[in-house]
Amino acid sequence: MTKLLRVVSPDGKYKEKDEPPLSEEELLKMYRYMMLTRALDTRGMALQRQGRIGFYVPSSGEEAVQIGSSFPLEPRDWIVPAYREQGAALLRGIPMAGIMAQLYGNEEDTAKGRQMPNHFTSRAAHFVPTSSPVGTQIPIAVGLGWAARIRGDNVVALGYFGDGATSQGDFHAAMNFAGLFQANTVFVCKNNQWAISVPFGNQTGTNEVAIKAQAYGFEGVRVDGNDVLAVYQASKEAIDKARFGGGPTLIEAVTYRMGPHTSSDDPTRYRDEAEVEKWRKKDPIVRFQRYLKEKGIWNEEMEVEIRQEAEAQVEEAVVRAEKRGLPSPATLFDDVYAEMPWHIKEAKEAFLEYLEKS
Amino acid sequence: MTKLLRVVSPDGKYKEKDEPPLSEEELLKMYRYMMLTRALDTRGMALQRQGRIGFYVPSSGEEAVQIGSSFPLEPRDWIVPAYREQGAALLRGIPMAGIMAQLYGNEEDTAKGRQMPNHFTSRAAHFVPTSSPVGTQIPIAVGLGWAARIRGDNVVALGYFGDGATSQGDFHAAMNFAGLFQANTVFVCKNNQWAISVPFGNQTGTNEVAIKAQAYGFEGVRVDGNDVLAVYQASKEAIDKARFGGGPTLIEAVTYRMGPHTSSDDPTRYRDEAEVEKWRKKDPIVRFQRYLKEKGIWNEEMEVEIRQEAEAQVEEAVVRAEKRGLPSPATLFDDVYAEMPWHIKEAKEAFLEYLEKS
Amino acid sequence: MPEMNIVQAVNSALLEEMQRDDRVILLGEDIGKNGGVFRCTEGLFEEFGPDRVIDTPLAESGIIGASIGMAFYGLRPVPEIQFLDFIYPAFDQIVSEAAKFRYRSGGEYPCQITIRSPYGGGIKGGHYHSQSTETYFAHTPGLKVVIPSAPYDTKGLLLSSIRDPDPVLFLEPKRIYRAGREEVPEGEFTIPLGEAKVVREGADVSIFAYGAMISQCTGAAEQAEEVGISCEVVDLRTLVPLDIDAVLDSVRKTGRVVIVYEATKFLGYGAEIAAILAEKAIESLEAPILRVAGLDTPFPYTHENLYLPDAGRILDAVEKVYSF
Amino acid sequence: MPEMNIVQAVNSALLEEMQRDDRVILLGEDIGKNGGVFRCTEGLFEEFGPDRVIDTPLAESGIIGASIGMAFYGLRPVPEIQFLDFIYPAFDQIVSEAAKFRYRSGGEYPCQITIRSPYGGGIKGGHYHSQSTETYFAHTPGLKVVIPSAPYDTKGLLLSSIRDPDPVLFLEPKRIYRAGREEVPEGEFTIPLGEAKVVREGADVSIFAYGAMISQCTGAAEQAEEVGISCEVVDLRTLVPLDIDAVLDSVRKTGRVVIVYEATKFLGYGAEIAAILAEKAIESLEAPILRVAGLDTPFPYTHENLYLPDAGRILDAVEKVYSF
Ligand SMILES: Cc1ncc(C[n+]2csc(CCOP(=O)(O)OP(=O)(O)O)c2C)c(N)n1
Ligand SMILES: Cc1ncc(C[n+]2csc(CCOP(=O)(O)OP(=O)(O)O)c2C)c(N)n1
Ligand SMILES: [Mg+2]
Ligand SMILES: [Mg+2]
Repeated sequence: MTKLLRVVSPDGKYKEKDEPPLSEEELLKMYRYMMLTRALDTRGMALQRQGRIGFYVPSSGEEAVQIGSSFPLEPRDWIVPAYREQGAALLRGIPMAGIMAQLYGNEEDTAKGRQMPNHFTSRAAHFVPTSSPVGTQIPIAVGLGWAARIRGDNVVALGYFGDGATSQGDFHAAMNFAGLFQANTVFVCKNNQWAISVPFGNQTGTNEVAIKAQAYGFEGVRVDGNDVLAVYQASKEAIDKARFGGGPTLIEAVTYRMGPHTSSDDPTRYRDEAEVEKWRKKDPIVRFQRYLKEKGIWNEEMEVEIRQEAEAQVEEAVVRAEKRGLPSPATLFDDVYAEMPWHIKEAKEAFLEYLEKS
Repeated sequence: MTKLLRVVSPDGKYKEKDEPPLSEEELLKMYRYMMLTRALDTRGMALQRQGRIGFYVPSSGEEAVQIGSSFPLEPRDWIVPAYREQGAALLRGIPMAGIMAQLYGNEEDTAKGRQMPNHFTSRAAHFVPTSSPVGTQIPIAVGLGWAARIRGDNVVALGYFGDGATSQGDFHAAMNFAGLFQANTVFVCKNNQWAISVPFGNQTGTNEVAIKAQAYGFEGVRVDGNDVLAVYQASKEAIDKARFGGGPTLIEAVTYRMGPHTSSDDPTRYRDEAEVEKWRKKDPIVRFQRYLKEKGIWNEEMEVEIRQEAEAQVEEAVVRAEKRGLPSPATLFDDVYAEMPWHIKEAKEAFLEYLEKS
Repeated sequence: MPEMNIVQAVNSALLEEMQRDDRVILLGEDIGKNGGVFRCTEGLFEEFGPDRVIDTPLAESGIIGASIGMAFYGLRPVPEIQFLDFIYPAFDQIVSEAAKFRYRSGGEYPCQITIRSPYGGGIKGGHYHSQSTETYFAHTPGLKVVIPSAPYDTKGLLLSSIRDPDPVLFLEPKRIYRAGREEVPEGEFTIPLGEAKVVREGADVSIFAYGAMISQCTGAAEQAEEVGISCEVVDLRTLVPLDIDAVLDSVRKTGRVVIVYEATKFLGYGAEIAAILAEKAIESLEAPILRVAGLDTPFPYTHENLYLPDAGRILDAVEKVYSF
Repeated sequence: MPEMNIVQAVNSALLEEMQRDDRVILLGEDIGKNGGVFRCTEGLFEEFGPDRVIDTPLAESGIIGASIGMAFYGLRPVPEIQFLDFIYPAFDQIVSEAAKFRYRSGGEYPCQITIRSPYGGGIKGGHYHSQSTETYFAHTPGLKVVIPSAPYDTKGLLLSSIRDPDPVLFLEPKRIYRAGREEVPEGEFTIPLGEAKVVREGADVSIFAYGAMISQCTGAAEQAEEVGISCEVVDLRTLVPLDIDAVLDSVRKTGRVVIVYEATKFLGYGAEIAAILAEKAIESLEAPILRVAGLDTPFPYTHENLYLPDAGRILDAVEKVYSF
């Protein structure tokens, strides 16, 4: 079994020599983003339950993985996400209003209401459009990192995927290309123990993901995914390595999907509450809070302030999103091609005429 | 690097304790089939060069892998081949006349002239229809072995593929299913160092195939693919293991594609004659011959007899194939479905009418 | 006779066939303990255990590839693809392998598998939980394609599909999975593949459709009736092989045709119907053939109702061909 | 102007575009040292080195997936799929990803890649070195599909494809790779996508086709001329977007239509042409629309000549629509 890297123990204890060189400000930024992600997820699920948005994919429990792994990235780097990366999207600079517009699929959504909630995209944030098919994003992350290498740029692509995704052929093709061509790509597998109802133990014949890197000739590391500093540390090393020509790394972040797979899922059908309870005690936010407290840079007052600010930010975005209308029906026909071909033009005209009439 | 298993050294020397328990008869049967395969390949290439058949895929250099790995199989077992497995097809019981009918695509071809040469198939021989797409056969081999396991049968499926095929997503999906469900499947990777013009070193970031099994939680073994006894030994162990519920094994047989990729290929464009020369000295047939001689069960006379018999068998099949006509055009429309639907029926009638008219 | 919705009809067909024939085996993602994300396999894991109702890893090519091997071994696999949108990792296995084995073996290797998959729009699933890409499969010789539009047909057609000696893609219109119930027989009962069904007779305009579009078509037909246009609605039920007689009979009667499908219009299944009519029935045609279909864009989220054909758009087309 | 065959025209387009634009990069199986199995990339590896002419591992989804990422980074990848028959491991990357990025990003992520692939029958390649499955791609919104039929067009269309901001599938009819030479300009020269070409004018029957079928059609047209039937042969050149004006103009003139394609007839590309005509030109039609196409079976080996449309079968159809 590949060694599990950990910096902060569940009770918040740590050894100074293990700590990554992060300033107080940086640590608090991490904490704020973890709290913000949690606030978004809590509200997102509620909005869905209230029927105000159609669907939601919570990332609760996986905040440390998202924030820890994307924290070392620079603006010129790229993120190639799966559908459970809202924390990384926020940290990357997609504004909360943009996130909310996407969830509502309203006229302010830069993607014009074309995808389900949680399928974020932003060119400015170098956040590649999220896709639903599991695994297809992984070769794309390789292409970005490989292109950087070919062009001689110190730019990195970070690709996220789940434990379930490791079973897909595209994972294999991607890892093999990356290893052979030494792409500037870092693979972050969020092993949250479940692929919908399938436990990791029924996903593959190995009991870890990291070992799979051996099949491609590069390093696989395993890290406690509920320890944001451990994730940060491993990711920072892998990102630096990739940036300066050292090739890819596979990071397995061992974590847990605390909520349902999506708002459509009922996990009580297939997993024990006891297991969830066990992991709830390992909540990555609580762990980090304990660490910050231990270091003396956390107090109750601050906690209230951070929480309130996070909630306010989400609330403001909700209010704004609910004021916005839907994208105009005419936008349905845009962006299939750079220029609209006749058959789409003709359909658009007929369609708008029909809408007017009816 | 996974240890390379070997029984017979290049000069034919061996240690008695390493020898598999094979009778003299069995050893000579192996030798005969290796010679027969070589005779077929030599003639097959010649037939193509003479324009008598359209295409050929030689397996020269890979006789030991084919014969050694399929020798331990029982009739109820299955072979799921790639397109370079004529030796295994012969040993499995596809008659030389059937092989030749397939190469000619004539009326005696059980597949009615529907596939390119070297795409053999036989239900009786449990030899699954060969396909051209690289890698698709591997999950099918898993399905057969898995079905056997589910039904509680001591039946094994043996799947062949090349080094190039290990890069495909289907290889990964197959290996992962096999490892998880402990399918009665044995994977034989014929690592002949080349995938058309791509050397194994440019195929993946590892310098061997066997290690890839670790990503799926089962054993990978490396064997000298030009040593038929080593291949036999490793295959026998793996087949027995799979047969009795021990799960899959990945066998990497290290060998060499002595000829061109196919009759359409010109290897001088991409590989040095010196490399070929080096491997020609490791010819698996010569090695086995030396061993048999060493054991005292080979002599020149026998060699001549075996060679002549092999050549005669091939010759007879050629003569027969050339006497046969083409499949009737009407057969073009059969076997798309069990029952012919109207649109095929209609097309068939129109077509036959047109043929008559013209 | 019990009343069932489509989900229950699927479940009932699977249950009974698995009881009848122990070679029938299910495999797919989340079909076991979870009972399938749409609950089509609910209770079957408990009934038949993990060797016959198999939760697989997340790899569609593994699911279909293994199913092919199982079929050769003598089992009758009924793999589920969670959404049709996710079938593409298995596309090679389906179009290059499953579809071609019988042919390329000269008939020695039939490939009896039935791939079940929910498909189509109407559940606010956006790009990847909504598409209708039956064209890819209907254009592939060797595959049969079946799409029911109601619970009764679902059960009868699914049983026929599982017993059919050829590979069948059985597409379930997820939007109407629970839309309504009707009486569905228990026990032995099949509906032959390749037979369309006239769900509403009419004299003026023929509407050809399948799946979730049928109810939109009958809705439009009712509205058309009010303005004095009599529509015949034909549910094709099997896309391959097509019931050509049902199509031609109707067109000979009406002379006017509207074809309805959710898929992208360009080269959608209706293109073939129109092409066949342009070849075989041109003399019967009294008006242009109109197709009411999905837009030639990827599937949207917010405005999926505008993307999908509905009774209004269908009626519009009916009026156009009628008044031509 | 030098004379070139199609292989040389492809090579020349790639060479010049790579010289002109250092973002253009090739990747695929056996395209480097070996120069491609059909020699289309001959000499380019030597010219541009292993960072711009990349021999990849044997994984089409890696090739296309990586190309997409490269395009986002700002490169202009021109991946080669060795035979169209082997594109399916990459099908998901093409139809679910490449085709949909522009749309799903609201225009922020165009996906400028040109996938080259030899396709079609006529080289005795059997099942898997012969198929024409352009339908799968032409039915997928977001993709453009281009098929040249001669060296001059090949170069001009390939240059336009590489520069086109959308993903293009550029299919090369391998059967006529070396069938004949014609003068092809060196240096700057493009042919716009979306424009068909009337390769032979005629008054009685319109024949629509593309790729290797063009020469069969002109052959049939010549024979038809001898029996007094004047055929117009329209080379579509771009399948998506279709040049609708060229199609309608011709049909309005002739009133009789034969559509020719190598693919399986059922839902082949010609079905859409027929369907469009049944919608837009029914009043111009004076005869049934006939399609001369590949058979509705997998592609055979021995009898591929019988499977593929040829001048004889085309002439037969021309005579039928003419004498209707
Ligand atoms: C190719 C494909 N198959 C099936 C699905 C349906 N599906 C959506 S998410 C999911 C499980 C993914 O598990 P994992 O990769 O572990 O990610 P997680 O959801 O745990 O973050 C499945 C089966 C899909 N989206 N894509
Ligand atoms: C999916 C697919 N891609 C490409 C090809 C073209 N092709 C045929 S054989 C081959 C190389 C195969 O190499 P390997 O797996 O090592 O087998 P070998 O030919 O050496 O026996 C390639 C690229 C193919 N047949 N299928
Ligand atoms: Mg997971
Ligand atoms: Mg090889």
